[in-house]
Amino acid sequence: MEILNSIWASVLSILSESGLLGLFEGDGWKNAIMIGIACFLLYLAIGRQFEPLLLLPIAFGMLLVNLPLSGVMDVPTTELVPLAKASATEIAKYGQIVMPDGQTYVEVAHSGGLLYYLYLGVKLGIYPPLIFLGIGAMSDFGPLIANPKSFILGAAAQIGIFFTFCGAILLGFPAKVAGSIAIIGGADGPTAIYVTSKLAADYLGPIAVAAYSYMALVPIIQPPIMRLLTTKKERSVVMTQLRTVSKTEKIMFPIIVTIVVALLLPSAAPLVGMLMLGNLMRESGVVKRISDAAQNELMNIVTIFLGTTVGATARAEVFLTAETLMIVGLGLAAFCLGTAFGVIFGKLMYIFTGGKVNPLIGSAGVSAVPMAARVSQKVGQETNPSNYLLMHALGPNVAGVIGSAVAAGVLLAVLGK
Amino acid sequence: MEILNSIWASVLSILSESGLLGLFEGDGWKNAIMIGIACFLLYLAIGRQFEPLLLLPIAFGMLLVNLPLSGVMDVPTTELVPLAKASATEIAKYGQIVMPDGQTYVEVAHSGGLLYYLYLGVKLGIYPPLIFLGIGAMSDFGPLIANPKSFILGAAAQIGIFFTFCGAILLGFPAKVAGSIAIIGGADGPTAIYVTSKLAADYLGPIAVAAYSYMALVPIIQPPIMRLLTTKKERSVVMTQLRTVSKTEKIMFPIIVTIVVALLLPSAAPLVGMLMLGNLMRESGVVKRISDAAQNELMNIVTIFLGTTVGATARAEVFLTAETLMIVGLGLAAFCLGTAFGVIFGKLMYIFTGGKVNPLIGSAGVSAVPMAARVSQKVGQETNPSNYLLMHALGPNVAGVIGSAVAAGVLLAVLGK
Amino acid sequence: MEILNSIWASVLSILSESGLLGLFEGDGWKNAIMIGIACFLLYLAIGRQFEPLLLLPIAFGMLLVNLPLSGVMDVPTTELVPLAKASATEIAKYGQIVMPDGQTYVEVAHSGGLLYYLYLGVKLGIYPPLIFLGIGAMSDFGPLIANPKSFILGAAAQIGIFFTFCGAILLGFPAKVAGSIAIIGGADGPTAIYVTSKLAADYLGPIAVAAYSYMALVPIIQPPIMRLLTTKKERSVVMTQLRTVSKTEKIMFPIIVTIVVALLLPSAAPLVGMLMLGNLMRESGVVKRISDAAQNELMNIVTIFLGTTVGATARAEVFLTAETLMIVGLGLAAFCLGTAFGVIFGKLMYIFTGGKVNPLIGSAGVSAVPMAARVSQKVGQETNPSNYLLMHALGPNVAGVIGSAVAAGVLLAVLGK
Amino acid sequence: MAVITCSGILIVFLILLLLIFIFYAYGGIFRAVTNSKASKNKKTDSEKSAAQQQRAAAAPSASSVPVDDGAIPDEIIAVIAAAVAALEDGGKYSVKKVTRAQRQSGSRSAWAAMGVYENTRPF
Amino acid sequence: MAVITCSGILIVFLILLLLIFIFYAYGGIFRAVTNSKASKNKKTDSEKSAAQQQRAAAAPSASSVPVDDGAIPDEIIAVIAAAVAALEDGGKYSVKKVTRAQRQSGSRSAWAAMGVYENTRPF
Amino acid sequence: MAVITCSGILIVFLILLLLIFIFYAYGGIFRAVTNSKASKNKKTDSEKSAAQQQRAAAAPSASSVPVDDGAIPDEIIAVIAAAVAALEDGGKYSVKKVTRAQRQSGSRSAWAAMGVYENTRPF
Ligand code: NA
Ligand code: NA
Ligand code: NA
Repeated sequence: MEILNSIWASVLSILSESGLLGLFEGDGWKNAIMIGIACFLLYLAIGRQFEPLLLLPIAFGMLLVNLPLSGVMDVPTTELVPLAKASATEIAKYGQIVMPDGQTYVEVAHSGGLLYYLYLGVKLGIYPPLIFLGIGAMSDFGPLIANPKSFILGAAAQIGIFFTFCGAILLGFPAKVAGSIAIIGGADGPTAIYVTSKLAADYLGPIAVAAYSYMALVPIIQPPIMRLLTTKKERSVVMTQLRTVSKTEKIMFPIIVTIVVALLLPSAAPLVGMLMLGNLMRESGVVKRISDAAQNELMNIVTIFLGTTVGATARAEVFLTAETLMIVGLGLAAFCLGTAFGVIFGKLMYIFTGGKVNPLIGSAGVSAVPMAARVSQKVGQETNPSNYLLMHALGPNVAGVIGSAVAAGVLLAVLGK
Repeated sequence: MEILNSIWASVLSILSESGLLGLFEGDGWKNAIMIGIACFLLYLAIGRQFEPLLLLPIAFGMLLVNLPLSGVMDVPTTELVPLAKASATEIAKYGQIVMPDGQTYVEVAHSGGLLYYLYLGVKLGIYPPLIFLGIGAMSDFGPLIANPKSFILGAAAQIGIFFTFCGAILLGFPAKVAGSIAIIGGADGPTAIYVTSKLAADYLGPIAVAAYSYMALVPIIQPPIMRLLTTKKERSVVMTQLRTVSKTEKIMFPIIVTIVVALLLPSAAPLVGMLMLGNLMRESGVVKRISDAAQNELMNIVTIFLGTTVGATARAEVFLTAETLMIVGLGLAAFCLGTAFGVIFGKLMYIFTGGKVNPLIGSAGVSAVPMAARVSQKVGQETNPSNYLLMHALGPNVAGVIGSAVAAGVLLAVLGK
Repeated sequence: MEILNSIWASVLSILSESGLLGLFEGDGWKNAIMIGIACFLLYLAIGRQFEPLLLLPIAFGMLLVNLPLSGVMDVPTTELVPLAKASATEIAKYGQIVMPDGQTYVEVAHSGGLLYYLYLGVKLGIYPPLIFLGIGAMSDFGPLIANPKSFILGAAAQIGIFFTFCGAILLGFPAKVAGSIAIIGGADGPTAIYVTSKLAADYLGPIAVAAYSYMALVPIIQPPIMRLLTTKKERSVVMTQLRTVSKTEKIMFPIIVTIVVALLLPSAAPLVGMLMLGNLMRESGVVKRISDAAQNELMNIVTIFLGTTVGATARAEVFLTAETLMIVGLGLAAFCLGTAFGVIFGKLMYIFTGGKVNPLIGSAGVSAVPMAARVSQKVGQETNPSNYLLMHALGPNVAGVIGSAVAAGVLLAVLGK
Repeated sequence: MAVITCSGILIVFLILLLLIFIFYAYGGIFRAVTNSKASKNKKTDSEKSAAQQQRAAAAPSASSVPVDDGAIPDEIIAVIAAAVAALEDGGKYSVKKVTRAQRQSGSRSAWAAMGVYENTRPF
Repeated sequence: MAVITCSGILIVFLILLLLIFIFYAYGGIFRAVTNSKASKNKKTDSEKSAAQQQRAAAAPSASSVPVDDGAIPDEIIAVIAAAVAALEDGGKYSVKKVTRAQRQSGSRSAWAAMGVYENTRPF
Repeated sequence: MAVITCSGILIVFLILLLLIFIFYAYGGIFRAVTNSKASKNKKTDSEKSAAQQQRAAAAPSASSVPVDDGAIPDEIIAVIAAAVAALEDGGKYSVKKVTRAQRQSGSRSAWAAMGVYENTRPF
């Protein structure tokens, strides 16, 4: 009888240490809300296919870390165990130390949680450049080489980043956080995560979620802005076909861009360097093995780790704040401003070229490859169904990737000290 | 002439520092025996195809680590070199320190062995959850969702774990070691390695070898027990076809299981969480790239590292003991008990459902996917050649994976402090 | 007006901290030259296809690290920030320490550069054995098993290593550096990188570049030496067909080689052990999944990391020295000597076997699989167009891989203390 | 010890029984919902397969040939499938993949580039 | 703040404008060079496609057969598909992939081994 | 220095000579064992190849086409090879792989699921 009691007591004790109770104690309700948000993000990722490749792991990481006591993000710790209480193995393994209180202790090491270790790749700035390596190996900069003035549109679409930076400062965010928020307007996931991990790692969760959500919403956010800022005549411009680009030009491109950008803006070197190394591997045509590896196995593995661990930074105490709402709002502003400035500069090019450039390709400068280019194509066809802007929009589109990496370099150079 | 002598002396000196002599000095004969055991395990892996994907690397790791002085598992060390004896490069690199004896030293760092570094993934509990990620992405929980009462069989087959824990305690093992031995009965390799790495890392070698050996022996160990505990009538029960499971149910399953298990038993979160993340990636259907990566490149690479380094923990001094024999015996007991309890609970279900459940599917609850399910199928066909139990046995089979992860969580929660 | 001034001042300040100025200050011109060398190596890799799989990443790593201030190889540092100047987040994260000067500081950690972290795999000796794992899984030792006396040729071609070691010592190199230079003669990239990373990591850049350049130049360097040292009669020997090798022999081969080599020369265990584990995975035929992974995903990823980070060790101050020229010269000497000794021992075998062995297969003993074997074939066909030496040359060729790993072990055993 | 054993077993059962309860409840709801949908779906399914049979009529039993990858025009797939099916005679296997040539980077058109990017957009 | 904003925008534009300048200059040189080359290449291209059309004429409808891996001529795929179909006769197999031969380790000849090593030589 | 050089060379030779010795001894035993087996195998081999030649006779030079993957009956391979050879006309390509169709996850039956698990069981 007594044994039954003690069994029951033991079961209760295990359950009382469970995470379930944690949801009803103290700030536990916040975790419950976070679990709900994670499930909602899972719905967006799976049901609505919002950038599922990253939003699904992010949401699942968020779910895991908000289940109380799961410990998946615990940092490794050491514990001072009095000598008398330490086991023989522990003493043999960790040795003994005499502390200032005159007592002898054994300093027992406890390893960290699974996601903590995988998160080191984010914290140390390793994963985003590796993903850029894969993106470089997948990207064709041909349309940009054929029409270098696309770079202007790729620069214009980053203006939103800097205006949003202003806005964030005015709303009271510290400079480093403001820079991290602003980079959402770059519409480039790895860049946003890289900058944030360097400037304001605590904000990785909300910033990554906002960045990937807006990237998924490109086809909804951009068209109204594009229609608002352009006339029907402008939208119906048919552009002349791009020249073909030689293999040598494609091979020289990544080398030149690396040298120019990394010389002028060293803080952009990791991102731009890896992007261009990937592209060089691709265009050289002589290292197919490792070019494929960068695009596939390496990028896929890093994506899993990056997504899950970035999600796991979204603990309730940093996510469930008014700041998150402001970040979401500022991110949207940055995104819209970027689109608008892209289109406005497109209009300028329309004017200066005497109507040869369709301003709709300007919005593709935000990055979000290739969705933004496809949106340019689609909005163009609304006015003139036989108009194929896609190829022309790809130029600003890939220029936008370089542009946001450069903007990231500027923010890191100015704020990263 | 003199030079010939000194050359010969040099050759002898190198050979005298070789590992060959190590085999004949002190406990070197133990290493020789371990090399023999490693070769025998290689034979089992290659010649008899005993779980070769892990037993081959394990055996080879065991071989390497027992070749004297190979140093493949050496931990990194630092050495205090008197200033006078240090080279200029070393002084520049490591700096100088004055020790309590008043002398100046250079603390030269020596890096560890290859397998030591790869072993960190085991030690820190990283590899097993990553393998679970891959297993999740490969597993179809449909049969379990269609017939949730299979969970009972997946739980019943874990009873052997806890009884074996008792037995190990009675045989004098410390509680943490007893728990690690008992988990062999879970018939799940990564779970066994995860628990052991957390509770009793010194025992990784014998426990992993026992676990994978018994998993390979499922078709030999289980049938006699199954026949002993069931009547011919019970074995010939034909079960009704399972209902089809909708895609939404399959997507909700991993989310719900994660929340329920990780909330009630946080220590099971890494294993169950990764298993379910993998399964969610699979069932969502929107992230094929990373789902494939989890099943293939990531899992294959981790398997190589995990197997080789787990094998490399099997040094003679920890492996060649009476304890290893006891572990082998207790592991077998755990395995048989698990099978037996699975079948017994299958019989109970047979009774309570009025003969609709074939008790043979109970033995599949031990995990060992899919071999255990196939054994159920095969034993069932002995009695009734037209009986197809496979699909029904897969339910308890995958439930057994969750069941042993839960059992692992219980052991970690109770013993892991 | 004032704001325009301060904006302009800010732009100038950012540009004045750019790397561009770095090229014109102090030793910056050396970096400019290194960038030129990197571009030349890129040309060799892409335009001339000199071992592009490694030379391209090496050259790009060299490019990145020599762009001033790019910081891609920066080591992680900590900085003592006076308490007053530290931000609240920093104080919370890093704690406060009182220094001997009585002031309170916050020790802020700065993470290292991207390539620094990836370089750890080279520094700790992890990547080269992993590449050997893949090579083992790709290699067919059948021709060597069928004709074990090929081992003599694989040993002979390593003589050049030791003579070059002498030469390097005479030219004034310290012993460890001399050993690293000599190993270029092994004509085996990962072996050279492994030895150098253990003995003289500062010389990784020039040694790796020399090693891979000469490997690419095998078809140009070897034939004149081969023709010089052999008579037309010798070159026209047709060898008898090799016997078939059974599967069991192929499976036993890696196990036996591992035991013999690692016992006699423990310092060769990581390289030889991994090579043979890979080969065992291949020949066993039961672990296709992980054998493929070792050959493909794992090797490709490691190749990217290895190449880029080895290139990134080639900073101007260590590369642009007279020593590099000497290394290039010594490496060439080692390579030529290795080829010569291979052919000379081939001639000895020709004599002792009564003309049954074609001495041309001796040059294949340098490793450089399979190019060296193909050169033997080609030079043989010049004399006797119907002579197929390829299969016979593959024996010494793969023996050369084992031979240079053994030579590496000897150098590490003698010099590595 | 006995306490640990028994409470361990109890907890494992408690958790898995809870899962049983949840999935029975959940499954019950789902079956209800799905059944009504299924009845509709079956109809469309049968319509579809009828259409397929018609098309495949030239080649007996072609309707059972599964095809993946939308990139290739259906007609072409159908021809290949028919060729295989014509002889397969009720066999269990089929053409797994008939895909477009995946061109090398150089010659890729803008639309093809889209396809590549499509997979990689989220990064 | 306004200073950071404006100087940031300025720098982004400066760098990208520099790139524009470089690639216009570079591209100009290249177009000059390439144009002269292109005029020659075009000729050979048109000859090639003419030859291909001729060859394809011999095998009716073969031209519409989809192929993966551009390396294999269309006609061959068609014949293979037919051949498989012709003999399978209740068999269980079908053409999954038709690519260049990459042999398994066991039966690999010296020359085939070369092919494998070729990829791996640099290591 | 000279000592290191010479002793280094000596050790490399000693170790590789030991390997030569071992593999000559080992190989000798193996050849003895294998020869007796081989004589039996050769017979069946020659029967097989005779059959193959006959079959391949229809298509000249088919015998030189390499094939991998044992899962497919030889006859089918031979025919495919012949088909390829017949059309290749001195070309450089051959059948790389003819494997069973591997179906997508959704429609996988229990038995197919087995196949997947089979590879993954050890984990
Ligand atoms: Na952008
Ligand atoms: Na189990
Ligand atoms: Na060599």
